[in-house]
Amino acid sequence: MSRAETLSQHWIMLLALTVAAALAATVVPAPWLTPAVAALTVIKGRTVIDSFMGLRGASPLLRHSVSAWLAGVVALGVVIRLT
Amino acid sequence: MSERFTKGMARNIYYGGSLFFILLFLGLTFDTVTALPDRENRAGLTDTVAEGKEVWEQNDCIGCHTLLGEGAYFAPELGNVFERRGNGNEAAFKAYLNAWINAQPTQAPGRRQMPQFNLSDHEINALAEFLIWTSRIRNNDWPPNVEG
Amino acid sequence: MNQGDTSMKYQSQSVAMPYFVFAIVLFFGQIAFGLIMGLQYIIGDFLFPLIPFNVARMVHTNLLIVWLLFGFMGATYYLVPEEAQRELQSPWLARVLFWVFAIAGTLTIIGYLAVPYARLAELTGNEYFPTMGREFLEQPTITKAGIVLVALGFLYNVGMTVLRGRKTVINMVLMTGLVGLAVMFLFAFYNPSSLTMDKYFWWWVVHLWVEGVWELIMGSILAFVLIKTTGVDREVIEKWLYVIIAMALITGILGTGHHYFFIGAPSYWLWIGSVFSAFEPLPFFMMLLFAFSMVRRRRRNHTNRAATTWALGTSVVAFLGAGVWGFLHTLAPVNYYTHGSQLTAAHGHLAFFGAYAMINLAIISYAVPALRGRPEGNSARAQSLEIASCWLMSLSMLAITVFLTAAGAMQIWLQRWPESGQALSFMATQEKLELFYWLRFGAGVLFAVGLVLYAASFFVGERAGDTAHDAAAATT
Amino acid sequence: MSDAAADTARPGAYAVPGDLAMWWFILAELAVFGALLASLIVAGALAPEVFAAGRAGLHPVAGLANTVMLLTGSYLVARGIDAAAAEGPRRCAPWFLAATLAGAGYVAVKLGEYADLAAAGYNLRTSTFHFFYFFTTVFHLMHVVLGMIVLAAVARRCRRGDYDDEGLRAPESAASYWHMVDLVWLALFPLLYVLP
Repeated sequence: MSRAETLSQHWIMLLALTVAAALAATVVPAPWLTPAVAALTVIKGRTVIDSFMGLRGASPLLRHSVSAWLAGVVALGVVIRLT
Repeated sequence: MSERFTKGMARNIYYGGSLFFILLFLGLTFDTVTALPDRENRAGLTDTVAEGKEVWEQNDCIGCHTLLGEGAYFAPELGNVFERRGNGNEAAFKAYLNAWINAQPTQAPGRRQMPQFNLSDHEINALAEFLIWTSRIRNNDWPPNVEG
Repeated sequence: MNQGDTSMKYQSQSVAMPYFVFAIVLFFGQIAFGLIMGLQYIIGDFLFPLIPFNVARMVHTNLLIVWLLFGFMGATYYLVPEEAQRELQSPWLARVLFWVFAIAGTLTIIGYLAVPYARLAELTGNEYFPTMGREFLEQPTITKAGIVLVALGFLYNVGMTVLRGRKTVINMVLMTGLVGLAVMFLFAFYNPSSLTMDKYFWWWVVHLWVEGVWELIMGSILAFVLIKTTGVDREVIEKWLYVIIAMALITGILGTGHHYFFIGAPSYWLWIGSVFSAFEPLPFFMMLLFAFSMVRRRRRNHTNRAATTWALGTSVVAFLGAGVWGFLHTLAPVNYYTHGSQLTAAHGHLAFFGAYAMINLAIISYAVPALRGRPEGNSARAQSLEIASCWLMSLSMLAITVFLTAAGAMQIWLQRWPESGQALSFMATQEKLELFYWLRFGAGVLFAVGLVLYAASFFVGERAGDTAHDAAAATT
Repeated sequence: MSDAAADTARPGAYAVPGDLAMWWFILAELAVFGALLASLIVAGALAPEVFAAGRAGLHPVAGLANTVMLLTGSYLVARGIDAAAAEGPRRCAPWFLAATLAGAGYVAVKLGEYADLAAAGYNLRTSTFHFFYFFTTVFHLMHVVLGMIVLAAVARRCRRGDYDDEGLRAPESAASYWHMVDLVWLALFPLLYVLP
């Protein structure tokens, strides 16, 4: 599969997850909503970081810094909301 | 590593970043200036209050006191002196301030001294109005207690 | 003093000399009044009514500002021709402006000391255009106008030199900083009767100077000294300079918000000021990394070790004073209790000394020997003395800061933290802080000794029997 | 200089897409956004009712449209880098221009939202929620606009052939910045629009 095809697939997937997150707000029972949306956000973010930003093969320090940012923000949101 | 870090890019970040934040700051300043008449009760800013501010400035009161926490730290905060000394009573506060200013300096040996500024009753009244008006500025409830 | 010797590359660099000398003279004055205030904090009626506290403080802070400005101007006159690779546009104008500024400044200080402040306001016609009586901007309106005129002449002189010469990054950043300094000062003429508006734009002078454009000036002077003393490639130094000043402005501009917490500005400044000023230590940390990494990568050992010591010192003390002590109380919930306490004074002292006094001492330490015909620096004996003075001044200022921090913490504990009714009054609290004020005064005396040693070091080694190095340097 | 191979892990020889100066900048931006988002989360926990009421006044479909625009822009930029890696810097120009169009769509939607909210009487000072909504989204929007300017400028220079001899440093730097803007929105979107 060419890189262009991979990018297209990731793009379609990201759009689908975005709609899913919006729908989740109306469908998923309240206690599960925050973790569900958080999980979707992490998946989307990691896809952008690794595929679009092209950090999959980049310096691990850089890749992990950017991923840690995403994980940190999402984790803070989940922890504060659930406590 | 250094050749992957170019001077042109650093320069662009400097110019772009500065412009970006200057614009943002100007926007927030515009909003703040719009909001201030309400927060500081501009309608209550009479000519007497304005005159009181001039008395405050012409005698360099800020050189010893703080006002809303800014100034020198040699003498008490005066942004809330109306609450501390006047207990919310304007007439009582004016009488207190007049007596206090005219009694200076105390000449108590070793104590911090406030100079005698030879203010007229009219000027002291204006100063009192200025301090009363200042104490009513909505400033996020600072200071934490009446001692300032 | 100057024997017509041309150890500097351009003859017109010599106009910097009187600026540097006068800066140090004013620095002595600043410290003298600092000591007077230090005593007044303990013995309340010391020198009263001859020099009331507010007058002493006005002289102390105004001398600070003016000597730093003299230092910046001297630094500019010294480095701009060398960077632009041409003589200064008009050395004559620079000499005239020196005397104008020096005389106006001296008269203003004499005015502060000779007559009551209200009388000075009356004499200078403050009522027609009131700008006086605000912290740090106490100068009579006519003095302020004089400062603007001097600044315009100065910017013209330097600006033409840069425009017609080589435009290095150091030159351009320095120019941006100086133009910014002059432009922001214009807000000193804006004095509305609304106190909150007044304070809001007052900070455009004060904060946007010290946490904005002055950082550009400091960064470019530091970069110049580092290029000269380490021989590191200009390209590398200029990249660092851009990144540092970019961070300074990106964090510093919205960082102004940390002054808008409690003066009546909208509540959202609590969030904006906290978030953006939390990053303000970053440019100072980068400056520290910058200075040490350049010295580590140096290509030659410049014999002016004293200048290198000051350059490294300024990056460390600025980081501690502006960065660490600034961050300590920049978040709104903390600042709610620390605002306007002795903790603010602690931060102010170390930040100003580390960032702006020390960068001036660094460029003076580098440039003055060169202007006196010793491009390789003063004699080894003189340099040892100067390095000792650097340590003494830095450590005693750090001690002042620590004692004031302790005083501030105790002040907050007694006066701010308890509920109304239980809290101690301001004056009752001050009495409890006397021990810390004595310690602070002692550290202040040591600082003054350090300053005397610094000045003395420039006269050491001129007599017969000096080291061979010094003799050689004097004859080159 | 990194090329297409940078995306397939090469042991021992890690590359960074674009200029290192840009990555320092991106990390600094992420730090600032991180602090803002953390403040937003904390403020929301301190006043949940204020935030719920404020959120109810937002247009959920607009938020969704915003996300779609930015993801599409990011995708187009990535395709541009892919094309440039294969056939040279000139090839990324059309993709970058398409991405700025997606960015323009985002800007249009956001401005429409602001107009609606302003007409309903909301501003920066209405409530803590509205401060965070307006401040973080305007701050982010300004990044989008800056990103569009960078993309357009780089696209123009790519087309002129300015980068033919120096590889993908400039296009990759512009692309990385744009993806950062996208990434921040992915975290901001659920916090402002989705979560109760």
